[in-house]
Amino acid sequence: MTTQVLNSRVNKTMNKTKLSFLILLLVGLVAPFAIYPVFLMKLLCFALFACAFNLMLGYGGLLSFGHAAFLATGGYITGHTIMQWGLTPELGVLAGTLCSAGMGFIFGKLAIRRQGIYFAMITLALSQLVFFLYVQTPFTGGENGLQGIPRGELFGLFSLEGNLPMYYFVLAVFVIGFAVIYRTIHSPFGQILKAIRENEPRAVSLGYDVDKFKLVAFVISAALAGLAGSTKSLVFQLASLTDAHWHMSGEVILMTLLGGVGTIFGPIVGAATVVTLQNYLSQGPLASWVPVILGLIFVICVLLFRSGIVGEIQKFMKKNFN
Amino acid sequence: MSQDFVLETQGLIKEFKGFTAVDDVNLQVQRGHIHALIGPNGAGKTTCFNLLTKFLTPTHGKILFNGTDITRQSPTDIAKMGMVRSFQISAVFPHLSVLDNVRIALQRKLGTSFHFWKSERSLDVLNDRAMALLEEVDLAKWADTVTVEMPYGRKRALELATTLALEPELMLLDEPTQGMGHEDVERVMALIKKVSVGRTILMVEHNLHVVSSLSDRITVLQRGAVLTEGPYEEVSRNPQVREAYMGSEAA
Amino acid sequence: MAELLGFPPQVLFGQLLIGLINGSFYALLSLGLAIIFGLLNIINFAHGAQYMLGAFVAWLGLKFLGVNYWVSLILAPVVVAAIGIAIEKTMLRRLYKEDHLYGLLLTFGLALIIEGSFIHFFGVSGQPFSAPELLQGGNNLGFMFLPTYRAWIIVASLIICFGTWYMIERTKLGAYLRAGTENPQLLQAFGINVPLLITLTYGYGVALAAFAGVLAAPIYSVSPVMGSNLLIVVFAVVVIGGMGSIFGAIVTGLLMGLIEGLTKVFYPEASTTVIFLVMIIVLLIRPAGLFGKEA
Amino acid sequence: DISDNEVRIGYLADMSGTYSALAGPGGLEAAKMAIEDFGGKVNGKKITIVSADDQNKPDIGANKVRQWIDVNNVDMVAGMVSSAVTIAVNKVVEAKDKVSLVSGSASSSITNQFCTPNSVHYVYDTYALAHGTGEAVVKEGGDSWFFLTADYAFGHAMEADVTEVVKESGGKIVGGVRHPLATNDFSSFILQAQASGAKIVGLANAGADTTNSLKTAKEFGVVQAGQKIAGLLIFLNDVHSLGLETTQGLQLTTGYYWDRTAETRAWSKRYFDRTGKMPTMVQAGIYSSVTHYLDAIKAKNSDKASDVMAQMRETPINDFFAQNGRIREDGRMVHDMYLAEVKKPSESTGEWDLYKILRTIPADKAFRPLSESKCKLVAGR
Amino acid sequence: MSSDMKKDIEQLRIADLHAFYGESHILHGIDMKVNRGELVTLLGRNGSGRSTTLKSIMNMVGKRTGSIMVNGNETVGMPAHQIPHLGVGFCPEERGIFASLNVEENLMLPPTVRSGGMTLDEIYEMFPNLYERRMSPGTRLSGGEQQMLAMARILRTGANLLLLDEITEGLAPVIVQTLGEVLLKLKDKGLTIVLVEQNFRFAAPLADRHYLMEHGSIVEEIASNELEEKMDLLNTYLGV
Ligand SMILES: Nc1ncnc2c1ncn2[C@@H]1O[C@H](COP(=O)(O)OP(=O)(O)OP(=O)(O)O)[C@@H](O)[C@H]1O
Ligand SMILES: Nc1ncnc2c1ncn2[C@@H]1O[C@H](COP(=O)(O)OP(=O)(O)OP(=O)(O)O)[C@@H](O)[C@H]1O
Ligand SMILES: [Mg+2]
Ligand SMILES: [Mg+2]
Repeated sequence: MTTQVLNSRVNKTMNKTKLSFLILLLVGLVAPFAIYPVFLMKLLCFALFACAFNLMLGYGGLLSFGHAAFLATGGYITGHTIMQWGLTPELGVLAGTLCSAGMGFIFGKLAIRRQGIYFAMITLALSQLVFFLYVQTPFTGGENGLQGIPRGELFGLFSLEGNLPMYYFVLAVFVIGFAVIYRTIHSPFGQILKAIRENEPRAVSLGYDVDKFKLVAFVISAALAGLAGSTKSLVFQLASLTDAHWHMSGEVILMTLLGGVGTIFGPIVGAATVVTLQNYLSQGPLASWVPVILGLIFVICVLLFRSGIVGEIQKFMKKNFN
Repeated sequence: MSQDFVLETQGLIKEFKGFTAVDDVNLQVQRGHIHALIGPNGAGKTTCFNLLTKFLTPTHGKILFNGTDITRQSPTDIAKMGMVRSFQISAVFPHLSVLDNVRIALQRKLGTSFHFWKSERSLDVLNDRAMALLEEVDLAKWADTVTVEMPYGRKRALELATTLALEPELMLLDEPTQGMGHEDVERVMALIKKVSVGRTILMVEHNLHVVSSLSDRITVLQRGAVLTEGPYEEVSRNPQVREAYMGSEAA
Repeated sequence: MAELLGFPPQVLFGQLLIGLINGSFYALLSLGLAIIFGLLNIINFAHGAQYMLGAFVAWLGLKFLGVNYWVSLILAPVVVAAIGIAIEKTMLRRLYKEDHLYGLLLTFGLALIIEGSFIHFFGVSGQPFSAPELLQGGNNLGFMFLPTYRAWIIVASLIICFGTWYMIERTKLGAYLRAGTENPQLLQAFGINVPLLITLTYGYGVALAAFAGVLAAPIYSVSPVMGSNLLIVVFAVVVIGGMGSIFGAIVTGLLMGLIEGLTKVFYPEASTTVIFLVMIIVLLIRPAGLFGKEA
Repeated sequence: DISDNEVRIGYLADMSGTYSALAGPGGLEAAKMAIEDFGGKVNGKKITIVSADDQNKPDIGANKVRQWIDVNNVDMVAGMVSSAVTIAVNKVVEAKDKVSLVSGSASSSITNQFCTPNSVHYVYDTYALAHGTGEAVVKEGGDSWFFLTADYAFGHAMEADVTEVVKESGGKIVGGVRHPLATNDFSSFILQAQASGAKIVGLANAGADTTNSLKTAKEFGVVQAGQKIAGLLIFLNDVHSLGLETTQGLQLTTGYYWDRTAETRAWSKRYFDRTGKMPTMVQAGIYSSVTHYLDAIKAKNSDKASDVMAQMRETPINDFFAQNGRIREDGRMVHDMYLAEVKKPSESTGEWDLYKILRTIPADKAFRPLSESKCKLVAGR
Repeated sequence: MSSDMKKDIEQLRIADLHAFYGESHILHGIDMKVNRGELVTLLGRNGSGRSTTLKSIMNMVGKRTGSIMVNGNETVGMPAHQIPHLGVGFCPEERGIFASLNVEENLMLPPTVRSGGMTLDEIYEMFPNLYERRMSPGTRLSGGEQQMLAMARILRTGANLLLLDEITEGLAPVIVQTLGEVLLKLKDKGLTIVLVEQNFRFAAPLADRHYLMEHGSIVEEIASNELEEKMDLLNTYLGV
């Protein structure tokens, strides 16, 4: 895909990346004073989700159509452990993340040997099974979901009930997740991942156990998706089937593509765009047109700027500034 | 006695539904030799080759590498054991720099390939070795180019360099000079000669010029079975071989 | 009367028949998807919407122009195919060189647009559409009451499916299709008008969807969302059959209908999920699907 | 006094999904009517309304309401269809101490285990439907039932309620299937229903699932073959879109029917002129509930939740929608319900002439008695 | 029919041909002319643009400018699928055998563009391997067998201008010899052949003329009788 070229450039632009990330971070720190924190938190959660997904698609070259399962699992486990076992938020989130990682491992074990569309479909199928499981098992509260999950006290000390403290907690989580992804991409492991995507048979003949690498990447991606879900469930104090539905898997693809597959900031931008749109269109006259508008964005994005917002910007920069 | 045979096959058979592509082949590749596999089209060379490199699994028969049975092992495993294949179509990582290509190959021995928490700078220790390898195939000055941008012959050279990076005991080359202009053919021949020192090489090749000037020993396949075996002079004199494969060309 | 797994055999038999009927819808739809994927290398996410369009064109035709069912059965597919061709010529065309993820996303976008606008204008609640006189009523087969219309569905769809299959696997045109699937540029270099071939193929695939839509109109309510639920199931069918395998798509379609039918008896809760379970199992055993060729 | 000198109402409902016809845009229209009829002002303070589509997703609904309250200072939320959304929203509303008037949701758990002091369940619930329809049907000899149940909490609740009723009134359950939400083909289930030999096929599902069940039942000649269908959650719009041919003879329980009295006809006529459709019980209920809320504010000259809720509880509801309706401490608004039967095409005189009211189910019979309540607010619990 | 009578009929004329793959400009103004019944070769290093030249004639490149006359018809701006019907047969360097078609279907695929093509029997006679495996899927053939198939395929169509790219690639010497003989036969039948070859030893005796390519332009035209004195030139360009 067009992204390969971009990635090969990532190394050179590493410092640029660091800089822009610092800027983003500053924005993130002051944002809640200008914008409704809960909205920002939602945005951050989805941004993290999209980044996790992008690790798989953009850098692992594998399109997963089942990431919703991880998002939901994170949420349910966090909700359950906090409500039933009275865990503190950070532990609840940890639990959610670990479970998603575990599920990621199972998904990976089953799917990783398949390529392209088959990989996508197996992951989709598995996530459908998970969805079914969550509809059937009582602990998820069926279509009512887990209601009124307490945000609780961080480390049993600082209350997260207020929107501001909660926001900074979410921000911190996001930064950690993002850092993990960034490091993964720029690590010895990331190198091999790149090589595999470039030319898999060759990687094999060089003695690399390709499947293991993909699996690890998948588990990391799943874990981070779970992290996003766990955090989300704390923010909204609710874990519901919406997150497990395949539409969610579709949505994260949209976000990533819109922002720019295989670009480090793309998913964030994409998530921001989509979440904002949904939020502001869903009330007022255009409400019933939301799907149509999203559809239009899809079409335009695919036809006109295929490498996504960030991707196109990078291209533009490349053309005009070096 | 099978000591000085790096690679050995015993009664190797490969059948594709109702059709025997490789028929009871007993191949013995001597350590340090450049061993060529030739034969008419459809004789079963590539199939044979794919069996040896585990891209196909034999219907019957055994494959021994240094005396150990590797018939059931995975491509990854045998690569680790020091038996490395180089591809017919040039096998490089097109969008990585030439240096990175070699580094990927070297990286494995570092044992940090799964460390997703380490910085990739931790790989810079490999650069010297990588450059050395590039020197060996005189690609040093290309080190920073993105691989796609290199001409065909160079890519083959790079591929060889990456293969060497694994310090293979046995190299398997499938038509190494295929689709090359004469210049490149000469260069690659020189390369093969150079790297064959202290190594064993098994190659499939149609270019008689290459075969005659490189190989110590030749196995001729026909219809999946071994027709004859021996040094070039001997083989090329064999009337059957001429009739089935060389035609009047060899002389 | 001997019981089979706790069910009188005739009940099971009825269920299997019903399964077959639903299966023939899957077959029609997955056939269209498979053809489109084969030649255009595009995963047509708009397929569900186009199925819905078929039903709606028939419904609108009846409501406003008094076009009867039999005419719609031909007309609706043609109309929808025309729309499809327009889409292909204006949009899909630009994507063939790209990763097929993009085709998927474009068609997904189109599906959202089409369904969204229809919801806006017609709402989601189903529109009534009655079967033609000729096919109303039904007859009692002893083990079950079979509405004539359901019988007609099986007949119609099987004819279309196997007709299509024959066309592709056994005729010269089919050979062109298969060749074009692999290497359109070269086929072009042999003097075959590939762009036209592609356009028509997409049109045909879409027409199949629309045809299924018209068939469905009298038994499922005609509603803008009628396709979206069906879509991923049909995908699963195509994948189980083996991407691009025509025969696979048809047979698997019917097969999944049966399996789903049985599930509806023994574990109804799972009836919409079972297909995915099957898919996982199949892909683990046969990585390229039941009838797909290993890469 | 009235917070930031404005009464702000948020209308939350499924605006485009399966349930959009029973509340949706029509409900919003009804709410607006209520405000207009109130003169757009209460004690000189402007009344404004915002609306949103919850897509039947609890997280979207809850999040929207949270934002309404945090950012737009919304005082009251009306509408609300999907029970899941309602329960989630009520949690938020309670936490933020605002008011919610639930008109669209069915689940009786809203005023039972999930009850809150800040919400009113206004129009109907599963208990009422189950008892209304269930009892009537069994009385008329429909004593063996087979259920088509939507496989989620609402469906299960419905089935459970009806089962209880049927057993109490001496009937028995011979079987049932639990079908996934939004199943596209019901023929298999109908076949099982026929094979079961039950006299009554009870539909414990909603929206598209119900209409599809009915279509298929018609197609397979369920009724001709001598079985009867009991639609447990069927709204005027469903019957209207399915047509009498398919639905005739269906018995159902409703909280409102436009053609019942002069008042209902008068109001419904006005609604019809605005929307081109006759109101469902939910849409009528929305008008009634909003009006009742505004009256309470007017009386107390305050939009503080506790004041308003108290006032609303004290004053009985007497309008075109309900006679002597009253709001119990568990938030349940109890009023008369009606057992209706869908007319035969021959009996119908117009597009919207769909029901004949068989009898009235008095308020005290219609809803779950407090004695059985699990609600934390009910005295003695 | 004596071939010198047709010699001066112009089968192919290329003037100032530029070809592009997306951004990259590959051919820089090619001029060449082939008469009916002639066999000319394009020689050059890897990447010198020989295949691209053939592909441009078939309109298989990204973009092309200049003029390409086939049998007196301008083909620049002509859609790709019409060009073959002017009597052009193309055998691509990557063979392009169709996996989903069996050997025979592969053979029968290209529509006949003129009368007088070889019959199936004649082809099978020429390539017995193909007959043996005629029912097996095209790509199941060995490298060489596929090469034969690719060649045979266009002989059926009756095209009278053949563009052959590296047809001896991966063929056993014996087959190469037979192929040489085939080409001569075809030449005698009055077919025009443009041959891209690495294997100079193979091409030299067959060709009437050679075009020498370098970096996407023609640097030298050599008639077969001048080969001797231009040998050193070839050496510098090809290292023969
Ligand atoms: N997957 C397969 N299925 C069926 N037959 C096959 C398959 N692969 C190869 N064959 C047949 O086996 C025979 C040997 O094939 P192979 O590719 O090994 O020949 P080869 O010696 O490499 O010939 P060449 O020099 O032309 O490449 C051929 O006749 C070919 O048709
Ligand atoms: N599809 C393509 N996209 C971009 N560049 C291409 C493409 N195909 C070929 N090229 C470039 O065009 C140039 C000429 O390629 P061409 O295949 O014509 O060379 P050639 O003379 O046929 O050599 P050989 O076929 O022996 O490799 C090369 O530099 C090659 O990299
Ligand atoms: Mg071979
Ligand atoms: Mg070439």
